[in-house]
Amino acid sequence: MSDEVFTRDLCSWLDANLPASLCTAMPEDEIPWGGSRGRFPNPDTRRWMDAMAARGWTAPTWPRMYGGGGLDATRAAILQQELRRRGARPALFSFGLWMLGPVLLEYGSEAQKQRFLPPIVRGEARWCQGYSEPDAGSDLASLRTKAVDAGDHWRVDGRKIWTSYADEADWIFCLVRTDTGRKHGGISFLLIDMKSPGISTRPIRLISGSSPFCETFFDDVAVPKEHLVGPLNGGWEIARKLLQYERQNVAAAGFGGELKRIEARARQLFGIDAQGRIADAALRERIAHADMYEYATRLTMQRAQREVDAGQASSASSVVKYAAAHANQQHYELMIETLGYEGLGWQGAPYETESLEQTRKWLRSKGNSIEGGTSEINLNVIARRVLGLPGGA
Amino acid sequence: MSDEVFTRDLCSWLDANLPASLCTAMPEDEIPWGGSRGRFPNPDTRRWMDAMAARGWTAPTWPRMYGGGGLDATRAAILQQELRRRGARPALFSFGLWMLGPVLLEYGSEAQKQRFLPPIVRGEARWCQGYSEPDAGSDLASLRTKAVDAGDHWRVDGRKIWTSYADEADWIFCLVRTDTGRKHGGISFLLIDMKSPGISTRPIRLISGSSPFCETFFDDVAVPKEHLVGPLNGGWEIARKLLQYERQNVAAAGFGGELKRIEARARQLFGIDAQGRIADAALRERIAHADMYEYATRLTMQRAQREVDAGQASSASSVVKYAAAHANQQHYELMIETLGYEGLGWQGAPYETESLEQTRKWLRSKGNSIEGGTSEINLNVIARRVLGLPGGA
Amino acid sequence: MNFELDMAQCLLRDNLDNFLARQYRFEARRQIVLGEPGWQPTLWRRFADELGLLGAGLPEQAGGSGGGAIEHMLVMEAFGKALVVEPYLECCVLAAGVLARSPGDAATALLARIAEGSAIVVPAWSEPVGGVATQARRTPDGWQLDGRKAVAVAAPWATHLIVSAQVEGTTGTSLFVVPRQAQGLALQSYPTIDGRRAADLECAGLALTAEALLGTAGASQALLEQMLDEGAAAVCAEALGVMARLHADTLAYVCERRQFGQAIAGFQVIQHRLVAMHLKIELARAATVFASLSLSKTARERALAVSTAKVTVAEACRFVAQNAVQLHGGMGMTDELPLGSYFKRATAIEREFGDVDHHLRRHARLERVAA
Amino acid sequence: MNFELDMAQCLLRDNLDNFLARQYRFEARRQIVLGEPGWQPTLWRRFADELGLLGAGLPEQAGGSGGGAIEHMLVMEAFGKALVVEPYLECCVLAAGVLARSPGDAATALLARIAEGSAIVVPAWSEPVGGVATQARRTPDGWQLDGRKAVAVAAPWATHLIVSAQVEGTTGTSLFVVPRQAQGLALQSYPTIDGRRAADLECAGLALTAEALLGTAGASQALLEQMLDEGAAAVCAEALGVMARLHADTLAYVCERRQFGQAIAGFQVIQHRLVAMHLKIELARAATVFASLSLSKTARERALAVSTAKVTVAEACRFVAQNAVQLHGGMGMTDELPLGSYFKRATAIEREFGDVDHHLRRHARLERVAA
Repeated sequence: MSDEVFTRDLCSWLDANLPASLCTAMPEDEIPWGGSRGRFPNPDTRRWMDAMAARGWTAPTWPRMYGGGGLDATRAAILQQELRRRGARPALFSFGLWMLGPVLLEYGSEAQKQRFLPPIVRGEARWCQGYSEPDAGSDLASLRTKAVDAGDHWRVDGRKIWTSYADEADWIFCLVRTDTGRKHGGISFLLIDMKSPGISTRPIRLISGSSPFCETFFDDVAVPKEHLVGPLNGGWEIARKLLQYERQNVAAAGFGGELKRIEARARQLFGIDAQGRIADAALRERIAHADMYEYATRLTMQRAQREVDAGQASSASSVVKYAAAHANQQHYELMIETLGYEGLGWQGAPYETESLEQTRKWLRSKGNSIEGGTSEINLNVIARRVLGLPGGA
Repeated sequence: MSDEVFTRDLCSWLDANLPASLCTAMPEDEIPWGGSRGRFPNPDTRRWMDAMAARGWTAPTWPRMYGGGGLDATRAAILQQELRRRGARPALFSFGLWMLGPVLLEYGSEAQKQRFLPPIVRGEARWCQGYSEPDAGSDLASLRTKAVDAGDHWRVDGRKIWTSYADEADWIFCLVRTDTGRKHGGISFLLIDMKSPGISTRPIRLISGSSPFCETFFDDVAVPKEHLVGPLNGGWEIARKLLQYERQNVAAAGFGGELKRIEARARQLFGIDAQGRIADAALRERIAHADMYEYATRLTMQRAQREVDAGQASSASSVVKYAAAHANQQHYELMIETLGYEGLGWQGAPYETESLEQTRKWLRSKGNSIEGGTSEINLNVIARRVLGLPGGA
Repeated sequence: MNFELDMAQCLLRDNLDNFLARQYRFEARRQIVLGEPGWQPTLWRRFADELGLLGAGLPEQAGGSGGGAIEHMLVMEAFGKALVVEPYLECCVLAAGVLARSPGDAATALLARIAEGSAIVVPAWSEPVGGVATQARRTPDGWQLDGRKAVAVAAPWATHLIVSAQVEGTTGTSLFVVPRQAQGLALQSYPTIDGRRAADLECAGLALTAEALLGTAGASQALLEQMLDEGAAAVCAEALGVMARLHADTLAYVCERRQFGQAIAGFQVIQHRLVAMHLKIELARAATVFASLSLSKTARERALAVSTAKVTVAEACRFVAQNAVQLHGGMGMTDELPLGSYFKRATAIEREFGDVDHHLRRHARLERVAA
Repeated sequence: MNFELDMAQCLLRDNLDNFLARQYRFEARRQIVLGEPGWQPTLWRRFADELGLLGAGLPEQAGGSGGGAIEHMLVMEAFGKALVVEPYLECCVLAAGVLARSPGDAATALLARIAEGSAIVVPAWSEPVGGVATQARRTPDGWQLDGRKAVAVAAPWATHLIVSAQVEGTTGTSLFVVPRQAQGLALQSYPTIDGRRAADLECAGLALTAEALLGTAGASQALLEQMLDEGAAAVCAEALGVMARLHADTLAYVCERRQFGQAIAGFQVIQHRLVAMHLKIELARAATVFASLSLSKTARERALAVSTAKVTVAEACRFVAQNAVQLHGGMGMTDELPLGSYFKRATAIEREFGDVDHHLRRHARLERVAA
């Protein structure tokens, strides 16, 4: 089958299977997270996920034997392009898809791949990530949640923090300590069923209000031996790969792009001048400035992506996380400024729902320079890896 | 004699002795540096210096036995106030007066005070300071210019840098190494006649053009034993006191205060709006901003001064050097911005002399955050001394 | 600027700090703020009775101690440190300031009730679209007010409101004292981002007696502007307390938090950040003291000093609050520490009584040049 | 944005870098810049003959290699790295760009002379008070120009100038080619802050032939604007070279400079500063490449991309240059290192072809919103 034929078939399949209601902006509560507790307020969301999953196109490049689409890079790009052209919502949001899958494909045993990958592709199993601990944040490798060899199973005890959606997830992939004698060399990568006795979660409230973050507690949790991924005490290498992946992910997610809204509000709040521009010259120029910064950041992202795609090491990619956090925070500072009195509200009338939401997003954006590696740690990393400066902390 | 009588006498003395030509702004080339090579383009400058020196009022609070004015704090303040009221220029500019004098009064022997203080008061001896070395800047205590005991004299070898006006000075006060076995505890404070054989100076050119800075070379220079101030190897304590003094000095000198000029230029360059304000709103607000920052810095200086005057330890004084450097740099950034094309010139027509001077002052201001302790070192010091954080570098 | 606290002022500050340290612990405060009515009326009476606080800045003929701007500054800084939500600012600084400058026995009597803690008077001056669109019409019995006011902080707790309006046939601003229970006055109350309570007001055929008018109709614009400058200076002082706490908490956290085998306070970048926060607080303090001392000068001098303080403080608030969160890492983002509440108050202060742009613009308009 | 250099472009860049590394050492350059004429005409011929550089971005019919914006970008970056003062920007980018878009044999012939290195053509567009006050009057023999031009960089070295003027009876801008030796043209030459040479021009009864006019009278405003955008993009590329050198020198210095018993490169604050410089350079690079690729798009797209680049680059220049000086400590303030000259060039670029305010304002006027 030629690429042309593939494209033609794809188009007619999309015409038949992509519901019109999913070619619109995606509200928060219709994100297709899947999982055993998946919620689909719009039944089309479910239909679309199932249809895509049936073809393996929720994971287009994964091998067909694990439920994936088995597409090469060209066809995956065609698929992307056609979906984008139609403004289709993603069929599935999933940490399993973005993070665990690539790890299993590289480090997992054949049995693990066969067992865990297909439910991810189909959106049946929802995964969360158990990395940070209260005393192991920037210094992740000092983690202490321990897995002790109990003969035919592991016994896990400890506490993870910042486990997004742990209260919704079916499974968790975890870094655990299997050797207390060595720091980086005593960490293993373990898959744990969230239904296991001894696991509990507690949601974390942020300054911006409720959040998907949880604390997750492991109290004498039994985990089958075969759920260890990669070699015993070989978890740190996997973790590093995954963290890198997370950094890019965090950088790209929720980054700017609402300047139009800010401009509209600014016109409303400050009025317009004779040329129809925002009357407040200083604010107008600050918006232009933020726009330029976002744009330059976006161009740098693209450059990094191009270099990564071309198989080169990209020094630009290390810039992206930092710059994107900064751009997003600056963005919401402008937003809150244009909200005026509306930005003082916390809940309820007379405040507009949208204003309240923007205010909370502004507060939430303060976390951008903390999550997925603080900006300070990120600068340390760039100093060492890109500039080759001597290591300190 | 009551303070009232003192004031009355002072006023009639000033009426008789303060030349009218010295109640105007002081051009650079009329600064009364004194010394054996002193230049007085305006003979009134010389007359004024001599008249003030004869009364000891160039050093109002120093004891009369060393040529000073012997005034108490109240009368010194009255003198200051009357001078300021008349807009009188300072009678004498002198590192001897500002820096060495206080050191000698505290640490000098009786013989040293009698020999060195009176010529300072009279403006006969001009002093310069020999502290930094090419490899001892921020880490001053690593200095290597050494003074070796040669029986009846010291033999000094080494190199000092940033010795302002070394090529004009009669004497230099120096930090020298007298013990190579200990770092801070191997430094002594030595007075050296600049006419001694073996001393040479080389002026340093800055990015802003010529400068008063020199490198000063000591090649087997003989220094009499009695020119050591304080105990052998006890120079670091003296140096620290002096550095603290220098920091305050540097902070207060040449700090801002020309915003009126910037505003005038901005009006010229960008025109004015219907209300007579600078037409460029963003620039207008930046000027207001700089003005506020300068003002807050000035208020902090005053507060620090008040606390110091009241004999309290002031945490505000440590802020002053940093903030003043920042304010001054920001000030010249605005200045250069309002110069427009005029700011591109380097020398000669068609550029206005004043524009060229401002351009060079702007370049020179880049040194504000370096000289007298870099801003980075200054922040280290505040971290330790004010916030009590653990020492690193 | 010459400034020394006298003995009474030192006593006031120390007593208040001690009282709040014992009586206004953060966890108790959190519960009160989340519940109803969202403040402690009994504590308010103790402020009056035990500490003589409510009259500290009020004239003696109204039962106050004859203090002024410095007393307000001391109280507000202490309130900032303890994150007190009780309406000293709105009642004892803003409303009391207006009443003290208004002629007539009614004003003096109300002032006395403020000092003794029996009246909570709160101003309502801002409107949804800016300017003063609220209209006052003369009636045979006095006045009738119609219009809307937005974000009157502490209004839900008030016994009286001071409402700005435009009197029919005049161009300037007028101020009216409105009893909370007056017919025709409706409040829509809500919590603000920093855990306070505010209300939007609707006056519809609100009938008032003739004495409700403060001063002369149409002649209160200058009074209102002075009130706003006093408010700005007061929140600047409050910010000093808020920032001191943010800085102290952060300093303590980095000394305790260990990563990579050492307290993170040992990292130079973190040390310099804490120093930068400290520097901004010092500048903010100098500018705030000067603004407080300038409140009794000419309108122009007052405005320049207050705008300088408000901008310096607002920028310090932003920098200090954001870096306090940043240096706390993930913990800084949670709602579990006092930090989050201080952060929100700091960012609210940034905007209250005119944001940076507003004060830069006013300052640029007045065009003072540093002497 | 899709961007890969082709083989010829890589070759051009590498050859030029090698050539400059050998033939344009900093100490020799310093002497040349301080002396007369302040540049190396013989080197210019070698640029043409040995490297084919001068025609790299010119059309083939004029003897060029048919390149364009990318070639200009590569040359300018290399020139920035070596701090070349020779007038590639003024002659081969600005003037050549205008000539290439102008009809007529005279323009093509002059272009060919640029490519072979025998003509140095330099534009003079700015005037002491802004706008175009220089007047062009038709005469029986052609044109007469009267007026003044300010800060025409490289004009002292030019064989021809391209002068903007207003033709009597038209409202738009017109451009004229003026031979350097023309009667009635007087130059006042001087060095600029960054070691280049510029001149103010006075045209007094300057007589030109009819062919001196480029294109149609009054119709060259768009051409001039395109030229200015091309100039802005070119100095952005130059800035990338300048900043790369400032960063590299600073990195080397902090690794070598020892204080407190260690290389100062070990201090975290210094490391983070170097990283911050690097980050700004990366953003500047992305924005500059995009601006170069946008030069052939619509005037609006071009303007948005160029303004974004110029602002991003100018801010990077300021931050990188100032911190390069700061991290060099006292040595950074002396005129003894190449650093000082790079610093000055960086700050000049900040202002050339419109400063940050100018481009922010233009961008805000066009009001693109990031897609």
